[in-house]
Amino acid sequence: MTWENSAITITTFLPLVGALVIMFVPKDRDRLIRGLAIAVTGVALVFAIAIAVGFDYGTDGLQYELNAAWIDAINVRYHVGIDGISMPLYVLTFLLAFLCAIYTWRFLPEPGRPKVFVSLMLLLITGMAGTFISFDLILFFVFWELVLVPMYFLIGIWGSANREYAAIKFFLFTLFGSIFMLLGFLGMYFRSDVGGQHTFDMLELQRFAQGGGFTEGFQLVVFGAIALGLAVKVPMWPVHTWLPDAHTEAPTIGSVLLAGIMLKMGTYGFIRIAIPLLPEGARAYAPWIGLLAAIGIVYAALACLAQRDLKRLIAFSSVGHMGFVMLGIATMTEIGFQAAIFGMVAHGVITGMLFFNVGSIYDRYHTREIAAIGGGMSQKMPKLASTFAYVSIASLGLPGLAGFWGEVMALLSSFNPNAALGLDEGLFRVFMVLGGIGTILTAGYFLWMLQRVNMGTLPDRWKDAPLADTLAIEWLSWVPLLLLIVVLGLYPRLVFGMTDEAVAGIVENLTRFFGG
Amino acid sequence: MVGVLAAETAEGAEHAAAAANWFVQNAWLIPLLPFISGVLTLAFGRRTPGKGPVYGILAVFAALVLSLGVLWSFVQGGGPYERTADWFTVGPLHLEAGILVDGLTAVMVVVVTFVSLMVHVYSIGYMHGDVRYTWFYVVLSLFTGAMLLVVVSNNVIQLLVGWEIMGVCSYLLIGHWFEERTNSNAAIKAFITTRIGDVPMMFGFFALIAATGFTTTNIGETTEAIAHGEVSTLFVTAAALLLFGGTIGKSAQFPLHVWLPDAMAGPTPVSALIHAATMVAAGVYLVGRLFEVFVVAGEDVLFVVSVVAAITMLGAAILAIAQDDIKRVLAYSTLSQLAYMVAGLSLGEEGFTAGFFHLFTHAFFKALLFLGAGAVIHAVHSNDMSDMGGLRKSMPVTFWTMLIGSLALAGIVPFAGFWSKDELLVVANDTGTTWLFVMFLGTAFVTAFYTARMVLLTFFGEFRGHGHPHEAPASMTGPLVLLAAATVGVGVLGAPQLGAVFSEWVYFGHPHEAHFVMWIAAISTLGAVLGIAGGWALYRQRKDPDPMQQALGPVWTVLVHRYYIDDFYMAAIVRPIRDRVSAGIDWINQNVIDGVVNGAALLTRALSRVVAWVDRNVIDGAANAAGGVTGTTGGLLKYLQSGNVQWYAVVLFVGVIALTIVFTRVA
Amino acid sequence: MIRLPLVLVFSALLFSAGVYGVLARRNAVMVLMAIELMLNAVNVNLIAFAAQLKDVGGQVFALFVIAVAAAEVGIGLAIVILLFRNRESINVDEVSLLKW
Amino acid sequence: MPQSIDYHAILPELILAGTILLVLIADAFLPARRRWFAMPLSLVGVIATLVATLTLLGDDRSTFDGHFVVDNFALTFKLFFLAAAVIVLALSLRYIREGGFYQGEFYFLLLVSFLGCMLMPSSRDLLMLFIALELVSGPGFLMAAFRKADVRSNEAGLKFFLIGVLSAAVMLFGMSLIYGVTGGETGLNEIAAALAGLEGGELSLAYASILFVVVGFAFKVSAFPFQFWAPDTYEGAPVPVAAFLAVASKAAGFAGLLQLMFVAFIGQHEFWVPIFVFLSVGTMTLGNLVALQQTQVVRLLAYSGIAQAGYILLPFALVTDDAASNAIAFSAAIAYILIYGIMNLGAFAVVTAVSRRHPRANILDFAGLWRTAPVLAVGMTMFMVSLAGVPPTGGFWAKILIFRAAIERGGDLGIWLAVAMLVNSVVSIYYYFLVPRQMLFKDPERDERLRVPVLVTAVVGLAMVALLAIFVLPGPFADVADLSVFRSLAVGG
Amino acid sequence: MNDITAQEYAFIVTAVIGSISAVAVVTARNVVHAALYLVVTLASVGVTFLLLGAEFLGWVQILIYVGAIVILFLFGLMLTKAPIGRDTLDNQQKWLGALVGLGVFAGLVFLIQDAFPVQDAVADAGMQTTTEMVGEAIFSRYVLPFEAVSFLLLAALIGAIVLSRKDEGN
Repeated sequence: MTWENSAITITTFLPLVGALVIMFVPKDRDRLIRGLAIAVTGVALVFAIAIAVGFDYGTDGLQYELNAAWIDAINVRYHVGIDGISMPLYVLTFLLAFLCAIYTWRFLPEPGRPKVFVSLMLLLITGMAGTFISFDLILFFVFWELVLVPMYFLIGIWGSANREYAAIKFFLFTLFGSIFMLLGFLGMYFRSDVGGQHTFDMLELQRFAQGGGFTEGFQLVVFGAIALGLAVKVPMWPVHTWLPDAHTEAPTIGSVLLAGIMLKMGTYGFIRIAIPLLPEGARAYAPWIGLLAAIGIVYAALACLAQRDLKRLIAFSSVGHMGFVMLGIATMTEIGFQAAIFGMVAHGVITGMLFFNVGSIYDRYHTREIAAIGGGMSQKMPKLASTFAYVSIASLGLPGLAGFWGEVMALLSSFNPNAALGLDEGLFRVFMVLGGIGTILTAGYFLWMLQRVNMGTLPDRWKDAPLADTLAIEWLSWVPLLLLIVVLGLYPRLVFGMTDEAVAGIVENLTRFFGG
Repeated sequence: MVGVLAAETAEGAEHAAAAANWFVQNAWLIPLLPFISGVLTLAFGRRTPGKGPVYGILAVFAALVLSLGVLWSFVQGGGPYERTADWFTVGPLHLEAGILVDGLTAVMVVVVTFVSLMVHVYSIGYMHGDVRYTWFYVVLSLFTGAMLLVVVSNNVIQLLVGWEIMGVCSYLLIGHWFEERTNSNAAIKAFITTRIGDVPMMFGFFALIAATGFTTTNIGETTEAIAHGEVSTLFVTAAALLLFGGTIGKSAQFPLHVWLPDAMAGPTPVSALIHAATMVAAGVYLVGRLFEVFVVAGEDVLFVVSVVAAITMLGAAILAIAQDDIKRVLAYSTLSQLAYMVAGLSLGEEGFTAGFFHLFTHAFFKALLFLGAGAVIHAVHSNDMSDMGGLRKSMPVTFWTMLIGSLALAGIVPFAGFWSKDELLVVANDTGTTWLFVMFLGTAFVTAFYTARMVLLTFFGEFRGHGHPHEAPASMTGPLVLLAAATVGVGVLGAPQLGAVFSEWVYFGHPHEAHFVMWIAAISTLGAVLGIAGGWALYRQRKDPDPMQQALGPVWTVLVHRYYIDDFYMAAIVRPIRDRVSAGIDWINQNVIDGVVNGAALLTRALSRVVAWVDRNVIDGAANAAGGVTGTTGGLLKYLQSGNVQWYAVVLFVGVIALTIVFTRVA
Repeated sequence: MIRLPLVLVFSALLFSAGVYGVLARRNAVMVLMAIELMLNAVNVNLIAFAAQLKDVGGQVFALFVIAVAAAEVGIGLAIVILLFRNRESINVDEVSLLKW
Repeated sequence: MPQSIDYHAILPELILAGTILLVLIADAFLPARRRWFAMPLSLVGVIATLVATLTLLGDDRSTFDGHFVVDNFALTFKLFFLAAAVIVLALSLRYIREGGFYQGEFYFLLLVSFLGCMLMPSSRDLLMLFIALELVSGPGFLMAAFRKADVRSNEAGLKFFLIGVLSAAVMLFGMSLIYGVTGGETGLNEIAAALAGLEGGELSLAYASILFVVVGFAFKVSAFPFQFWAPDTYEGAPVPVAAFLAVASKAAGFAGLLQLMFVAFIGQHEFWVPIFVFLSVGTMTLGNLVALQQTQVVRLLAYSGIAQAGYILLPFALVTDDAASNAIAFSAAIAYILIYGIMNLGAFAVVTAVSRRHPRANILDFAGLWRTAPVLAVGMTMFMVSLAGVPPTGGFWAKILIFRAAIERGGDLGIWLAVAMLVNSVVSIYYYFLVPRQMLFKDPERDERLRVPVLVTAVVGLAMVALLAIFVLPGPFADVADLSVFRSLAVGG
Repeated sequence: MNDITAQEYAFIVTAVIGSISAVAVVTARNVVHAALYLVVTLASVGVTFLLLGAEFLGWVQILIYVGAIVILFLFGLMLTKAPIGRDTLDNQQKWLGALVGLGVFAGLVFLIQDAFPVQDAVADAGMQTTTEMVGEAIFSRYVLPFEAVSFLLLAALIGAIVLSRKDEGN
């Protein structure tokens, strides 16, 4: 086992190990438990960064690859690796994890029990990180499902009033989707024939698909199944309804990780699995994905205008932002995919941060009702208010901040979708226009929200409430994100540079497949 | 890693026609300095003596010096200069960070830095003791930086970045006193309205990029690709119109003009800098920067542009008459003056120089007017001219400077405004667009009229306000004087008699020969004088109600309601979407979409109930029925309870028999 | 000597009678008796075939069936008596505390 | 004809038999307070048997004219039964001690049942299968009624008994006919040979008798429409007994069924495959749908058990002429049975502990369990998740393997069965999460800790670890299942 | 050619008696009568065995059933104070039961007739099996099940005692 082939395995499972260790810590050693969590995630983050630094961005191939036998019975292999597409998401996962751990040092919702909470959180992290490095469908699926259970408990136990409904809804939705996804995977497995053997290996399947291994009819069916599974997770309109509930009820950490990373698993799946492995299906479904994405953008923005609950509003905004990501993917162009990945990262950073903010706001006011807060936050808590404003403005896609590139590039790409796939230009320009309208509405609801929360004068009922401005621990867990927002905005190469080669590879295959 | 993530500082080729001096080569410092000062102010402002203006002022002053240096190179007949550095790559699209410095840029940077500096200084006095004093300077600096960024950008994306940052700064400054709901409303209105224009502009940029096959965003190359690339004329026309959307938004042209008057809710220095001198002019600058697209797009597009401009020009000017709030008077006048510039550009190559010359002069005298108005407001603690009057004694400096500005606005020789307006008229005449010529004249007349009205109501007659107004502090009067001087001076740059050096710096295609036409000058001056005379006649002594009110009758009401355009937008677009449509969507979300899903779940559970019911009532119930056949009442009662093992036995055998019959294929 | 089908029909009749008894009798002991009938039917089959095939296996099988039957009766009666002690009745159709 | 007996082959059974007698005798001499010693005694015996069984690993043995076989198949099941025995014993100790039962007799009966289980997978002879089946059931009837004072328990016994004997009678009738039509054969392989030659009326009679025989085992595995007894009996019987019935006795039934169908009647598959399609789909569907309505955990487990039986029956419906795909189906069934055993035993262990406070063990009684007994709560959640077939648990692989078998079988039938199973799995998720929901999201009505016997905790922990291990490393596990496939299938007989 | 042999006559008579009494067992009004009919049925079965040349089985049948099992039943009846009288002996689904019973009978007869048609069934002399043969078979090939059954009987015995005995506790 060299660092080369074991690095990501170690990094990915580090949190899990941490969770196991923590299980043996007596549960009254509260500080120790939370400290361990910070330590573990911190080390993992360092490793992840080390991996990123050691990565060669010049090629589109897998690196840090490890391909070991796992279940010979059905030829499932433990095939992990990392490429430009996985890299940013992988690093982001550990960054957010670390920050969440720090945040947990002080903030832990009822009913407490840090031991269980932290363990679940760590388990969750391993699961999410794992999905981004799996190159075997079953392995991918296993991580994918692994994420489900801890999140289910995080919402269900530490959530707010209506947590139970939300948890079960979240669980059943995603599970429902993932079952179809699994079906699709099995379908590919049994159709595949690599050296007279079925395989779950993504790369082999991709080669097989490139060779026209899958008939068009088959691809249409399977892509549909897989896309459904992924779309639920993204979530795409109209299977998004679990998200607002889940977010509204989830504890802050849960929301941050959910929005920050888990949603990306879906979009990532499209780029990594659905499209490369099923090009015919991709071509057939692209316009529909684009349509749903465009609808989702406008729809979510409008829905946001109607929200009274701060957290719910931001949850809906996620639907819109992921809409842009999906729009980018639907164009099947290099720019589109790049935009999508950048959008994922940006959304992870920004919306994650937004949920941190809302969490702290809730911590101060003990309500998330915009009306109940009643404005004037800037007067009492200028720091908190201005970070909130800053991140909101980033989220509405202001150039110079992270949120901009994902959106603008997605729209740019939909100006001319991939011609090789014969995607209809006019149609996608309609989507583009819808997206543009979306950006206007987005600005609308965010500014309106700021007006009602930050601006105006503080209502009397809060005059002598103990509303403490941003605390040190909060700064600790936020500053990296706040900086990252502007850094990514001014220097997008940080992400584009990573993903360039890998994306180029995928699109090249796609275009070549259709003789472009 | 490092190779990819660290910017290659390797410069793109320098396209320099003539020797570019040091200032030009390092023009990128000009936008950078204010940005830095902004960050510094944010970081240390509160802790530095004077609470922070110092950074901004120094930075902008430095920028001004650099700008003058840049201008100097063109005075010496320097040519355009471009310099780029790799920024990042997305698929085929290669983005560069870069500067493009030509005459237009040079003039713009000077204007921006100069006015900005004035405003920075002025605000020391005006904003003194404000709750968010330091924050104000932060945003002011950021804005200046953004504006300069737009001006020096050599590619559309970079330009877009600066453009939007300006928007946000404007939003923040309009809403500076956000405790007042009207202010925050105005801020949002401004941002959203301009954004409505920006989105089409963005699509326009996309069109430019697409024309190059998604390879570059460089302004020169994209416009080149549009002009001589293989793109349909329709494509070009569409692109041009989309781009013009940006102008309509930022330069507050009809129908997106509604935000500018409300934007006066912001502090007056902001109005002066952003909503009079610079940002609103960015729209015009955009058209100029991408002028080739419009030229290629041809007459039709330019005609559309001119129509929009014409409507705004006159409409706004007329509205200015009916305003009581002094800042709103200036705001509407700004609208119509911006329309002048746009109209000028719409006249094609000849109009190019004239339009920008007007932009140039207007920046100075309009800033002057606003700052003057600010001084007045500062003194009487009210925006309404009904609370002013007779201030010429109590605040002489303000009076005289504002008078100069007003005369310039009215277009009286020898002040700046005269020369630029005159240019426009000449061009209109040369190009034979008579109708526009007439519009110019008419507007000029109205302008003179409301300007006179404003001055008279403010400085003449009796003081109608409360307290004892007195002259503003030096930090405020100083800039006034400087701007007044500029207003007097800059005119000469465009005066044909003096060789109109301006047209050697700023031109499209070949330098345009500015010439003086006596009769036109006469007519325009006549119009101006008439206007002033009318004003004098009506407003020498203030009467209540406003004499125009009786004169116009119902029309006045229309004017007071700004032609009902705002109301229409509010009632027909904003409220429905914000309140009703969104609520509807939310309802659908909860009851339809979510309903379907929950419905499916319910269905399953219902099915399970059915089956359980069957278990209970059919399997066992059949037993009850069997019981019913020979039913003794007791028997019935007994059988109503389930779980009867013998019934299980029956099912067992029936099962066996059924299976046998079904599956045993008896030969 | 005896033709196989006749014997088989006899056993079939025993079996069916048993089935009826199991389904129709309320008294648990009677149900047990019915079951005995069915088991006997089985034995008749076995013996008949054994005779037909001249194979001893059938008889052995039958022997085991008898033994098992005896065991079953013992178990059954024990349960019945236990039930009777707890609820003064052994009517099978009243045994229905446990239900869906 | 008289030949030497391979005593090594039957050594485990002999040891177990010895233990049984020992327990019986010891019980007679133990003072009342010490009666529970019967349990450790039985435990020792079982473990000894386990050791003896392990010594048999590797080589195939057969004795009594090949009517008693010890092959991988048999060994896998025997080891499974013995492990189950250990666990059930562990669960029983306190329960039986505190429940005021006849301890010695209880363990005696339990062991006798397990003796039957042990014989089942080795029996390659109708008669022996019959005896083994009775040996499993007989004591079962008695144990079901073992809560003497409780009428419910009595009822449980009676229902179980009546249905059991009835189906046994039907089965016997079938066996007798088979004996006849095959010309006096009782050995499974001989039967297979003999059946191959039949046609016409005799064939249809053979078909009928196959059906009758299936009925006997269908009862044992509580397949629809012979499942009625299960919920009532599980509810009424002592919880450890329910555990035994749900796992060991059911597995024994499947062991017998596997041998009958894949050895004796394999030639007639085109006749009985439709039957199993019916049994499988019917069973899983009914089990799942009715389970949705349950309020008592034991009944819930009973119906879940029925549904699971449906899944296990599915491979039978996949049999074709293709030996390879048959082998896959076969090993899938075995794998599922083993995993099913682990998760169910775990679940019953939890119920045993909870029933000490809440005898009826309603789902609502589990409210807030994670406060009063965290380990149990986590464990139960795990088992439920596993039963639902959701990662990260062994249950996931169990389902995948069956699924794979269905797909490998291919054809419309394979696909449709796969879909049926999938739909059922989805439905089942709902009720499987009723229990975790109570345990984790609700508050207990009184917040005092639940005293959990050490052995029970151990069992729960063990089961959890096992399920996780299987999930992470299904490889070796799948291999075991593959090895257990009959040679006859493996070589394509 | 099928000539009815003496045994066959005897069998038919026995079978008829047995059948009638069998039906009587499951229809009798009186439990004790039912028990007695059962004796007759079982006896006739035993006779059938003898006629089929299975001496040992025949006697076992008669001894164990008639001698032991029926006695058990009678005890059971007495211990449970079985009521006398028609209405309480049958449950409400007896017609259904009858239907099922007839169905089973018809089905079986059809199958049997289909498999072993009476007309071409030959009546040859069955072999006389001696007790030794049976015993030999049991103790060689069937010794394992034999032991198993003994355990079953033991279990039944013990269990029966445990269950049916009155214990002081409850």
